[in-house]
Amino acid sequence: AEMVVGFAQVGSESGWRAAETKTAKLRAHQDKVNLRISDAQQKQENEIKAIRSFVAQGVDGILLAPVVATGWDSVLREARDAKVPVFLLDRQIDTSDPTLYTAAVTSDTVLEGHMIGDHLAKLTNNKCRIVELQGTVGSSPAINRKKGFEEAIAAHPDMKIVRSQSGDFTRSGGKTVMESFIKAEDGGKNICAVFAHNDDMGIGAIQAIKEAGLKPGKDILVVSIDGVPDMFKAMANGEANGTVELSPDMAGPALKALIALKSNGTEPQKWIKTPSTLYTPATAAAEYKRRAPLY
Amino acid sequence: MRGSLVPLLITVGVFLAGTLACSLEFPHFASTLVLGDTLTDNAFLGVVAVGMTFVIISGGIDLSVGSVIAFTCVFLALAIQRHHVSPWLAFPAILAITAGYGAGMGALIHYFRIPPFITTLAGMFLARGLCFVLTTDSIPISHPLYQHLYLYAIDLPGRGKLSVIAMIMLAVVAVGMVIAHRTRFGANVYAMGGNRVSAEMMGVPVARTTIMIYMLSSGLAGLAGIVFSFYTSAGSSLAATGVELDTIAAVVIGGTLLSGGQGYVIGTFVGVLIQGLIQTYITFDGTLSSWWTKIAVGILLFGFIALQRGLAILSARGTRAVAA
Amino acid sequence: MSATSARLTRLTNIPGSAQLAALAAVLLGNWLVFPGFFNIRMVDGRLFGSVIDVLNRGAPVVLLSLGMTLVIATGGIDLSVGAVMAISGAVAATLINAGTPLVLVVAAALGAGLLCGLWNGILVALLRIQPIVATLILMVAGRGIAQLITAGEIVTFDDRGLIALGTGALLAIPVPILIAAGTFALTTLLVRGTALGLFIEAVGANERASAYAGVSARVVKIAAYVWSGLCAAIAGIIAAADIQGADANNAGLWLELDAILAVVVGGTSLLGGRFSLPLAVAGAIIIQAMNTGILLSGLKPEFNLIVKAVVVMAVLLLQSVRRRD
Amino acid sequence: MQVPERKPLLSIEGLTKTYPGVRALDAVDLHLYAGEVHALLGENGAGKSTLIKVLTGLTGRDSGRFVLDGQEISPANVIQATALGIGTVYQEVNLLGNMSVADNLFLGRQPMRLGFVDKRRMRQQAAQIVAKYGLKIDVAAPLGQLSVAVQQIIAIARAVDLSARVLILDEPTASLDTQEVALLFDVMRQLRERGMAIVFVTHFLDQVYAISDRITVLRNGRRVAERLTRELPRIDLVQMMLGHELSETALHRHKPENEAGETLVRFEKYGKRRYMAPFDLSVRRGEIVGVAGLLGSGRTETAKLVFGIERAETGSGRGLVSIDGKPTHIRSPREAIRRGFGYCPEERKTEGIVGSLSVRENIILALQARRGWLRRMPRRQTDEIAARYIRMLDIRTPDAERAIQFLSGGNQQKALLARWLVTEPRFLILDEPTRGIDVGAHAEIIRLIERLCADGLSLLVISSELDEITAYADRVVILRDRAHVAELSGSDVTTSKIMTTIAA
Ligand SMILES: Nc1ncnc2c1ncn2[C@@H]1O[C@H](COP(=O)(O)OP(=O)(O)OP(=O)(O)O)[C@@H](O)[C@H]1O
Ligand SMILES: Nc1ncnc2c1ncn2[C@@H]1O[C@H](COP(=O)(O)OP(=O)(O)OP(=O)(O)O)[C@@H](O)[C@H]1O
Ligand SMILES: [Mg+2]
Ligand SMILES: [Mg+2]
Repeated sequence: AEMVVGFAQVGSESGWRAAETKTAKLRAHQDKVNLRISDAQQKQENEIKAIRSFVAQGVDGILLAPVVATGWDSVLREARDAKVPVFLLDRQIDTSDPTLYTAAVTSDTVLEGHMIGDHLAKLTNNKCRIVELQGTVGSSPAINRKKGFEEAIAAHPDMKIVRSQSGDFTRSGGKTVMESFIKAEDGGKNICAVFAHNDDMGIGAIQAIKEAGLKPGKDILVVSIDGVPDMFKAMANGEANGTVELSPDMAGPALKALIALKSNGTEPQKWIKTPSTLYTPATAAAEYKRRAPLY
Repeated sequence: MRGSLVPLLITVGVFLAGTLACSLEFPHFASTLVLGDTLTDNAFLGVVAVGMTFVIISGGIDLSVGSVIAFTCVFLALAIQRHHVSPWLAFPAILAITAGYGAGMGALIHYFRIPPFITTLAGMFLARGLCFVLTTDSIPISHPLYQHLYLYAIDLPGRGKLSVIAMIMLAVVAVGMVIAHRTRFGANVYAMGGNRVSAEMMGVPVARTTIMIYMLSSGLAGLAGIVFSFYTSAGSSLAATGVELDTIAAVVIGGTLLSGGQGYVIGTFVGVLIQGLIQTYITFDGTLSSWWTKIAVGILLFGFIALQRGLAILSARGTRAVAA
Repeated sequence: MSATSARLTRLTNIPGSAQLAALAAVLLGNWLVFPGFFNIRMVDGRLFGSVIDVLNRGAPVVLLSLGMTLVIATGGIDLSVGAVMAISGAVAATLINAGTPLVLVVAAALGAGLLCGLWNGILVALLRIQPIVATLILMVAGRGIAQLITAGEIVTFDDRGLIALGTGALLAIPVPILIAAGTFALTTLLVRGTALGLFIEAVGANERASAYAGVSARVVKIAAYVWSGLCAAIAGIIAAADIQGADANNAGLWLELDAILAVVVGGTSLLGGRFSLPLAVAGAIIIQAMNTGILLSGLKPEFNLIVKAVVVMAVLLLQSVRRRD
Repeated sequence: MQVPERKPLLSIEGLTKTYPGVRALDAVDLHLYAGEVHALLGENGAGKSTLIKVLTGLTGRDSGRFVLDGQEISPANVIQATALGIGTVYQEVNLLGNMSVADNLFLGRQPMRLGFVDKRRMRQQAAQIVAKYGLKIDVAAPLGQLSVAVQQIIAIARAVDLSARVLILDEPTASLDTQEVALLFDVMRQLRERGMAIVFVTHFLDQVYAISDRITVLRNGRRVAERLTRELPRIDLVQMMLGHELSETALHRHKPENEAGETLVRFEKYGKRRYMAPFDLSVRRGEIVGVAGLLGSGRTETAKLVFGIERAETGSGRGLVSIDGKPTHIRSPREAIRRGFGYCPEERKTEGIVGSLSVRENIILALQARRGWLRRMPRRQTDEIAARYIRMLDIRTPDAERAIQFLSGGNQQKALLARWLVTEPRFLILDEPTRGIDVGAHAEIIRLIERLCADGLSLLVISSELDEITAYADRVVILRDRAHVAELSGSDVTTSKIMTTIAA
């Protein structure tokens, strides 16, 4: 019979998230898996409910994109008791008992921050006054990307984050905050670069820079993380200077591993790491064409 | 029959109809497992909704509950996990803190005549802000109490289990019913919702009652926070966002009037179950995209409310018409 | 009472003095945290400065609060405005990308807002569903509808005309400010130039008595929700034009709370009755000035909400103390 | 009755209270004696209700003191006043419509068992109290479903039950009819025997002389006099209240033999199931039709049906209306107003005034509503209209822009009347129009009604004052148990005839 897999997805709060859902469906179709997606609307309660109901329905496996890192122990225990393998997508969880889940397919969000930090250091000869557009306060990508970035620039005494505010991972948030940063830093003259925790905020920042009569990518450098198509477009136009791609294909490897586990009992690797790749304006135009259909 | 009991019966009827419809559609639906899960999953909502019922019956509203739940979780995680405080000390402490927080809001509402909507909105901002200030990390709680709580669940016939937090919720509902209908405080709450000025003229201690109402609501939000922390064994500053609206919806679906003066705690309980039913339906369906999920929640919400209104109008035709 | 304090009392009895005092205080606070706050210069033929930002960024909330004032004055509330913004933005973005002329695009987006308002009005006025829940339905579902229109993506566009509605300038003044001001004038004309304002206040203060005096509460309420939907649609177009894309998930997110806050800070009671549009606008600007001030202050984002809570409470306490004197 | 000069139980000295623009009370003294009914009298807006509100801690005062039993007291709220043994019925019925009769009677002092409210006992005791006042109602039913009059009685019952030493009744009889008034007076007499001091506010001079022992008259916030009732002739009393004489003829008019015009409106088989039995009713031009009946007999229901607030059932010769002989329909107040109807409701606070709007706006509301929202009346015009009617009806208000909720009850009533007069109606329905209106204004309003009828206005007047009805009605419809049972006209329109028909 066809394999039934439940996917507890966070929501569709960003373009990247939508792409992740889209690829998951694609991969499920390719692998002939009946994928049931439950959209939690950004609420952990709803994800927990979804997992419970997947267990109640007796699915063959569960994919979980955890909205936060903590708080999964008891529901995962129920899944384990019911012998349903659980794969974590795009985020590790914080638990004392790693046997609660079968495997995790994630990128390394701290590493992403680190990579883009290194990239910026290279672009600016280790000397830069940076403004930072944070993601939603308290969300783990925001925490980890900030951490990685700060690690990277810590090595360079002349690189400093001079202002940091939350743009809530949204375009308008990024634009509004950037607008104020420009005013606060002498019309933008004192800003060397902006680091946005995701591409959407980065794109908002680009608009704010333009409206202030400055050139994004030149007067103020723009770097961010995610690798959504619009950012490649901006890079192709010379308005941004780099992004680290977070692969939206998390479900693919997870489904492969699940099928292997079910068909011949192959224990999967505990951490299936997806690659984090830095992209620069040099390849942007080609990359844009390549991934536009995915989004 | 007393006119005001009708909405309650209608709510129950609507819930039963919804459950029946789901059971016919999904084979696994009608089981004690789903029942137990629904009670467990909505335990925190049930607890906080009981408090909200009192607030709304009194003619007020409390938007701060979601943030208070988050604050409670973060506080507990920090205290128990990072500072190794015994839960048995941390629980009363946080209940006292949240109750005090509610008392403060109640005092502002009463003494400065700032509308509850706004006072508690500021309360919502403040409590969430305090979470961030305490910590932006999400912290797992690995205290043995949290680890072993699931062992104390009561087995239901079939595969279902009645978890500790579900029992807490049922107890809160029961106590809430007693408070609402069998105490002077309860009567005073209804009186204030009926007409604050009249209530004052009739000797209701309005100041004390207002403060106690918001104390109760925040205190129960604190208890809901404890329940939530059991539910997730963690504290995260982003927890329970938007819960205030879910709670208000549950209370109103349960037949309580936002204009105050009318409502039943047990109705709220049914309202919570209806909210749970909507969510369960959506997860059982499993084919909805993110946007269809939202639209479906809206449609189901509308369906329940419209059904309720329709039945209410029908039953009003049956009894003596009360002038519009 | 001394002569000066008597004069002071008379001064503070003027309606709106509390709001203006609060606005002055917030602006002063902004100036203290950021001395360049009042600097204005020209960039690309457009006024540029923090004060302009306050007005420009405040335009959506101002727009929302205009409609919200009328709804609240009827004794209702409209939680759906944020979602309506998302819908109208989504409609505008998808249509413009389909090559529709700008005028039709704007008309369609406004039409979407009007329909949303009509839906709310029907639920509240005809089906007599309580306003909070009635509009909660559209608040939840509306964002879904917007995403349905955009297929869950941020639909970007590069039509110069549409973009100009969010980022253009006329006579050096940013277009959103002009649109907000124009809508304010239009709303004022609508309610004060006709008897609608009186009817709204009457229905909000005592629906039954107004009905017995021949005022049709249904029409009045539906009109208020429709206007609120329209204002939200305008705000939605501006928001989309501003970021050159329709972000169905985040456009106007939680903005309904800011709008309600603005109306209440503007002195309109949530119980309905008397309302003031100019003071609601003042309320919206106070809130935006506060938000901008937080961004300029360089404070850590963890403190944003705390500052907001404290400032809001301070403003309302000030008003409350005034009232009781 | 022996009333030697003795120490007052409660004395109020030099009480002053100002509202913005109004000095509601100006150094007022009042002395209440145990075992006495003390009538507090004065025109609308004289300050009677204000005095009561200040005394019971509902609002603050500028200066003055209260001495109860030799002790200075200063109740800060109603709870404290009650604790001191002062029970009050305020002018507007201030009970809770959402709660049951029993809850209303026992709020704050419910019988308890094991720390919880003993609902059974509470209902039993409530039923006993209610029975004492001759009401046959379910004490578990929500109070809001009962008529104003019943609510008024419940309010009195509650206050009587609460008060230990002083009972204050602010216009308790305004919506009661003769039987209930008699019942209330019995209760008051019993309480007086028990040594209680009772303050009684009313505009019915007959009642003053029937029950009170002592009178204090207020005028414009000042105390004019305090007298023993038996030493104060009616004429002098009226003069004290008004500050001028009022001709006896103003109080008792001679009904001119009205030339009955043509039929203006006719209702046929008009009724609604479970609400009002179908009735026929026709009113001619310039005619005044009175409606009489006991509490709950369906007087207000008749008015609401006629005005379209409740929709009559139609079909097969039922529910027909014709105006000037032409068939039409009235399905809402708006339609009624468009056909030239007007309705002054009985429940002033909930159905009449729009509290937070100004006096001016309240006066022009119905006219503006009829013109529609697009044709706004210019401000100058509304100012003029308001000023004219404020003068004509002598509405006591500092200015036309004052929110109407701050006016005294009687003045609110006058403003409501003005609201309808400005629409120049053809057919006006008045439900208890003189409720709470002082003698002077009472006479004014009756004169006004007559003048309007002479000009061709038709009236349907509901009143519990049989004297009032007989004074001007050409015809009287008698109601019983939600049905029209009889009609009296011509020389049959007398108090005694109405009484016997009602009782029959
Ligand atoms: N809350 C208030 N604010 C402002 N003015 C008020 C307020 N309450 C009463 N007044 C004014 O005080 C005066 C006295 O009013 P009060 O209600 O005491 O009159 P009253 O003697 O009871 O009249 P009535 O016989 O009509 O009931 C009136 O002029 C009234 O307008
Ligand atoms: N004496 C009574 N005992 C029980 N119920 C009563 C009594 N009087 C009135 N009611 C109830 O009050 C409700 C409303 O009465 P309603 O106001 O229609 O009467 P009405 O004839 O207009 O008298 P009123 O003079 O009080 O206006 C009815 O439901 C009736 O059952
Ligand atoms: Mg009075
Ligand atoms: Mg009546």
